[in-house]
Amino acid sequence: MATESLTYIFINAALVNNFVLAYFLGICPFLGVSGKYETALRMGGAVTFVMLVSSMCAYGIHWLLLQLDAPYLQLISYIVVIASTVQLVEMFIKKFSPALFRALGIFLPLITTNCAILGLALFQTSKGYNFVQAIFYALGAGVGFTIALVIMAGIREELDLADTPAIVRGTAIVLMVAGILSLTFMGFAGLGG
Amino acid sequence: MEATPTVRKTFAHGIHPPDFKEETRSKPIRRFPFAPVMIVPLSQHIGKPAKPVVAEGQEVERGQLIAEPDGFVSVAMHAPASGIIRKIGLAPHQSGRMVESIFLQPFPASGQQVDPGTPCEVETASPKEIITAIQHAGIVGLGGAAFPTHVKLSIPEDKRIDTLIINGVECEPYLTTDHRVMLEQTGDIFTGIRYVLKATGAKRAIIGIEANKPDAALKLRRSIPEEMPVNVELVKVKYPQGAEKMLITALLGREVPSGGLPADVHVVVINVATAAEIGRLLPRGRGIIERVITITGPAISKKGNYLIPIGTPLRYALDQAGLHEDVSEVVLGGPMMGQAVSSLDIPITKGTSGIVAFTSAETNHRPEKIYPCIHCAYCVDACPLFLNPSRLGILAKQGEYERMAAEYHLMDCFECGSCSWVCPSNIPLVQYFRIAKGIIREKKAQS
Amino acid sequence: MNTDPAHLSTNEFIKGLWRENPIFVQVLGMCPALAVTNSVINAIAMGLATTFVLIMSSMLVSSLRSFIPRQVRIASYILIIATFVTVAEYFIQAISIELHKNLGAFIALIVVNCLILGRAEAFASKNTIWPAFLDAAGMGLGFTFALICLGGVRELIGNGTLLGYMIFSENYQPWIVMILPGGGFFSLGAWLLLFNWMKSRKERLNLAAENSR
Amino acid sequence: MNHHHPTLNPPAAEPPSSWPMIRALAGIGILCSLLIVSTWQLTLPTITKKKNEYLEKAIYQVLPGATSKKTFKITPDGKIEQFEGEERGVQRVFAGYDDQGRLVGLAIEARGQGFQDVLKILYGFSPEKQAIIGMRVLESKETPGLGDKIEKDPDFLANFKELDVSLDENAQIRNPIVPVKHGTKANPWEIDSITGATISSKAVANILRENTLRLIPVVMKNLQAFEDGSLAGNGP
Amino acid sequence: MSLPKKTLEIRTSPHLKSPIQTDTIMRNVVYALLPVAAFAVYLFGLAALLVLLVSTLAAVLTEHFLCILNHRESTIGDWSAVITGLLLGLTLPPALPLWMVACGGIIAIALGKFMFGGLGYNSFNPALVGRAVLQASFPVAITTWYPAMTPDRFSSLPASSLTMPFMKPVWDTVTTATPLGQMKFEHIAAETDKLFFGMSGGSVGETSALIILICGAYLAARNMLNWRIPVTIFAVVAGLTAIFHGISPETYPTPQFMLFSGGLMLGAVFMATDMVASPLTTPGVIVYSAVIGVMIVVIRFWGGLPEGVMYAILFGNAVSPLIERSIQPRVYGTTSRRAKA
Repeated sequence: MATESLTYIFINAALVNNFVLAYFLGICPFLGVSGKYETALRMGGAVTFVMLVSSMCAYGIHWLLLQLDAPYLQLISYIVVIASTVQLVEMFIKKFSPALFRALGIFLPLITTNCAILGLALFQTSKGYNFVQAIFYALGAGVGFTIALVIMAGIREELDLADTPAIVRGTAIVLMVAGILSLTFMGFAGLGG
Repeated sequence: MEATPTVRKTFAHGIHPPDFKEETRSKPIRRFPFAPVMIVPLSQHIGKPAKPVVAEGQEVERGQLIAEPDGFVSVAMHAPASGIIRKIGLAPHQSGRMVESIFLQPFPASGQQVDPGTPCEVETASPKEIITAIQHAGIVGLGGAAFPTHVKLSIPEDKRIDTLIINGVECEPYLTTDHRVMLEQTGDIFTGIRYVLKATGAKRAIIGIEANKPDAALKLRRSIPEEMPVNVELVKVKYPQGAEKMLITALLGREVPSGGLPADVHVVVINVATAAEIGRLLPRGRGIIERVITITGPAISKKGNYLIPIGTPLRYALDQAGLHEDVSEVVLGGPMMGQAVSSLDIPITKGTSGIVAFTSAETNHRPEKIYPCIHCAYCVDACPLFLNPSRLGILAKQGEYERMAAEYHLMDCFECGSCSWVCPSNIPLVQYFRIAKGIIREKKAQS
Repeated sequence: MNTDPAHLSTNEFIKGLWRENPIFVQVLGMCPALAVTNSVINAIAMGLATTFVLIMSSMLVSSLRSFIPRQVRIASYILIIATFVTVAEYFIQAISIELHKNLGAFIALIVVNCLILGRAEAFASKNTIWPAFLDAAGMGLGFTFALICLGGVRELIGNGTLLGYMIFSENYQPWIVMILPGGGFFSLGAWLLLFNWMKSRKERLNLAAENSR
Repeated sequence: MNHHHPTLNPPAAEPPSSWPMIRALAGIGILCSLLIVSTWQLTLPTITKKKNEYLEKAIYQVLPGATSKKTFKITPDGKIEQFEGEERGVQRVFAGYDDQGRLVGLAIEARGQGFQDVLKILYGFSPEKQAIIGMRVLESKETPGLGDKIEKDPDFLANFKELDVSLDENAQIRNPIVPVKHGTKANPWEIDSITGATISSKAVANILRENTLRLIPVVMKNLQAFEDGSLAGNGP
Repeated sequence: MSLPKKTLEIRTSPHLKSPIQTDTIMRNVVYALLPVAAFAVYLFGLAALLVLLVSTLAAVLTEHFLCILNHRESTIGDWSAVITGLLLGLTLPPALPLWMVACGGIIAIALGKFMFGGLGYNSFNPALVGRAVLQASFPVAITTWYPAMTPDRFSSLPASSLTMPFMKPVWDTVTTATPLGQMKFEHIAAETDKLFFGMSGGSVGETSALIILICGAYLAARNMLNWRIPVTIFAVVAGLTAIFHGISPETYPTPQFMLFSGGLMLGAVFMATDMVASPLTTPGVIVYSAVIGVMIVVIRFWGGLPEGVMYAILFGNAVSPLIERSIQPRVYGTTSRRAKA
């Protein structure tokens, strides 16, 4: 059983070991959806939400697999459950909040292949978090993802107006900025203990 | 001198450029001789050009109506001198385009007498009559914008005016015309105010004067006719204090809504020289034929304030004032918002408040190199409308005109030039904004 | 145009190595490219594991392509990929616990590597087994190659070694930043810069050649 | 950005018949399960063996002289029980025995917060010397080249050759372990930290202090259980 | 009638221009940094002088060559590269091997500035980017402090300064701890007056609060530095520290100590105020500075590192566009802060 406090888990997942900037999880949406602030914010919200839901599901599956003594099914069941969760969430939102669906709609399918979600499920299992801890972990990871995404979007909106040299335009400069951000987030090391 | 307490009234932001007024502020207004040929453009105001009522070859008296207003937003024109109409045709204009103008050749011995017209008495005339009289006197805003004054004074039914502000700020560097008008045409100003108060129904008038003209303020204060609800208020020396919106905020603490008019906050603002002109012309039933202009700048040897007949070619005026050989730039109006001219063959119009001529010594010294915006925020701290010129400039450079208007209130900018003046990177912000506004207006017109 | 089948198959293979390199050109599968490239050995292991999964799942997808209805194809692909990833994971664990520890969860995360699903969807589902194999092998090796490029730079500068062998002197002062996350971003960024530069140079040369023609 | 996500667009509107779908998914499901289970069966023995070797290597490293081991767990109420395998949330203690089957010492797992993330270490405790006689980092994400010195720095590892954790008359630790500035170690219970990796080395010290304060008294009280473990002859 | 002989210039209004130019501002920042640098040289001798020279030279040359490489006009004339170089030098420990200093200068300009499009577009303070990369690369070298006021500081160099590239530096036996390090790891607080006048170990230029404040005041008086940034940072740091010190004087240092120790003075006065990387509007600037202040306190009190000014400012730079976009000035004549026509 992991004994970390909930604050520690949250801060660690959000800042110290930021999913994007320290674990490189969710790089695809980080590169792809960080062009505009509004989109980034929505994507962050969608990911956080799905993270929460799939973290709970993963907790349940893990428990079930322990009962069945079938650890080898972990990966395959996680991915299947995450994919179906995303589908369900999509249908659910579509039905109950069309406005939210319009805001998040196009991002939801993309989240299936977002490695941050699967990574979260795998990490939470290997860290042995209990249910509440897992929820805080998911929340921290989601918030951290959103922070990174939104900061990047802010900087990229500025860069769009900048006089950047031709060869750095595109992914190259985003990666360089991500590198600087990653160094910046190193300042959070040791927090929350 | 009256003890003036610390002047506090002002607006937020703004800049403090050097004023260069020292050389002309004590020069009394002097009259100018007639030029050999005068060119009276039919469009000296914002709005529709006037319609000529004279024919080529016709002789006219000084002050005689030569063109009448064509529609509501249009004003009359009067002959600046007695002479003969040589031609009605295209002539170069300040705007850079050729515009329909009346060419008048004054008689060699043309006198200064002016044809008397039908007076408009302030006591008997109705507000409507006053406004029509102002239109037919050809009066426009003499501060530089040349907006027909009668249009400004025609308050819509649903608006109520409580205060008339007389703008005697004259915040543009170099210019001292309003200063001299306040000192020398004090009586006319009060007469004019009386007309305007009646025309607009305002209960009181405030004359706003920048604190660097204490003599004018004193003179005006002492000359307030008895029982006239007029106040003279000093405002801080700061550019662009003379902008309508800024003056209203400084004096009354009201903010004209974005996209709105002073009437929306129950105010009408007219320039002090315009008021003087109304006060001088209406009781005599005359039209506007001359105006006070400061001719100054390093390239002028006889700097001063001159009463110049409208239609006098710039070249003639500058020649009279002693133009330096090495002149490199001539600006009509003040140096902050005025316009540089490419040709000296254009005539002086009703809107010309000053002529500033620079020699190449100054223009060569002006910084040319444009650095990238360093986000110093000088422009943000300067913009009297609290716009974000830095951001607007960056967007303009990328051609994001729609965003400029939609997100950053581009259309509110009145091009006071404060941002360009302070910009340490010499970014021609105002020019960018002018272009952007033009493009947006065009797009709007198309759709 | 050369329509010789042999040439075509070579083309399927070669394109992934360079012209359509998954990382440097298509910018796919960035997570593992950044996460496990702090040493060459990790990069190779990750690259080969991915290649294995890519080849196996591509071949399976290709052979089952008429059996899988369109509606459930993505779900089927994910199932297949996840299976081979699990297989790969157990094999790696059996080979070396240390290596498995170093790669951590990133082995499992091969499942969500867009490259694999992308190839299954874009190529394997539309081609027969042999081209699908060539395509997967080319892409996989291209991916491995890119990972080695990254890992090489990062290990060399960040640790002074290559595959664990000291390259510089004992006294080399390593740039630790290169094996930190930040260094991952920087080195991938730098490689992309290099590719951009080569691309723009080529375009310039082509343009010059066309103009002189 | 040329960034292609696999297209997840809905297929063209054709009347879906569910049988082929079910057939396909079921078929693939069966195929996949077969593949996974057979791999699992194939690799499990090797993996278990390797894992065990890995753990044993660590245990023998922190308990020099030990050649066989036995796993125990400490229950939350302070009881010692024999235990095999791995379970979450269990405080494992490995007893190491020499060739003659005598208890060399106990290898105890400890974890706590490091600089970047949770640190997991294994330390060897000798009941005879009432001291820590070895330490090994099992899991760490400390900064490479800096924090990871706690795994490599010989001066630092020398701290754990004989680190005093002796008990006083109340069967509590007399001098809790404390980290001190590099080069100022004066007492056997102090840990000389690493210059440039102060934080990580202090984290190790803190984890050890916290863990020893809690467990050493328990372990010492139940020493017999561990010694008996060897007599029972249930080798490695 | 006299005719002007040449054609008239037609420029758009305004036809007057304030005399302050970008290079004027930059040059004045350099002037303001010179006393700080001079005092650093007085404290640390030749070593500091070389660090400053090398970092400045590296920054300026990198800027020059990158411009040439990119077929642009060289921009070293705007003095901004000099500032970056000087600032970087001032944040480094005096005995840092000079080749590392040079690398820092190159990285600062290439990665921190040129990549973003040069002056005016750098999202982060370039000097701090250089320093952050150095810190992450050579964590030991960059936290090995050399004592101030050694008697032979003008006649000899620390052994590490001239280490060759690719070699491990040989450190002098006399190294020292920074007041912040002592506070964090040993709970020893240095005396405030010593900190204030700068007679303690630390980076080249992060020592004398007094001189930094005077130089900052000069710039602020000339309106070339937004005084609100340092003042807000000081207020936030002092305020938070006072609260925590009040609650537990044992654990937390005094506000004075926090203000005058480490890189806070240099960072708050010269780095956080980087015009390009900070917001434009006054409310934005206040939020930005508060973020930096809070983060300094958080890192120093609860983080793993003794000093967090660099990270705090970089973080502030990173969120600056977000602050900027959410806090736009209220436009005259409108009630909404954000314009949506």
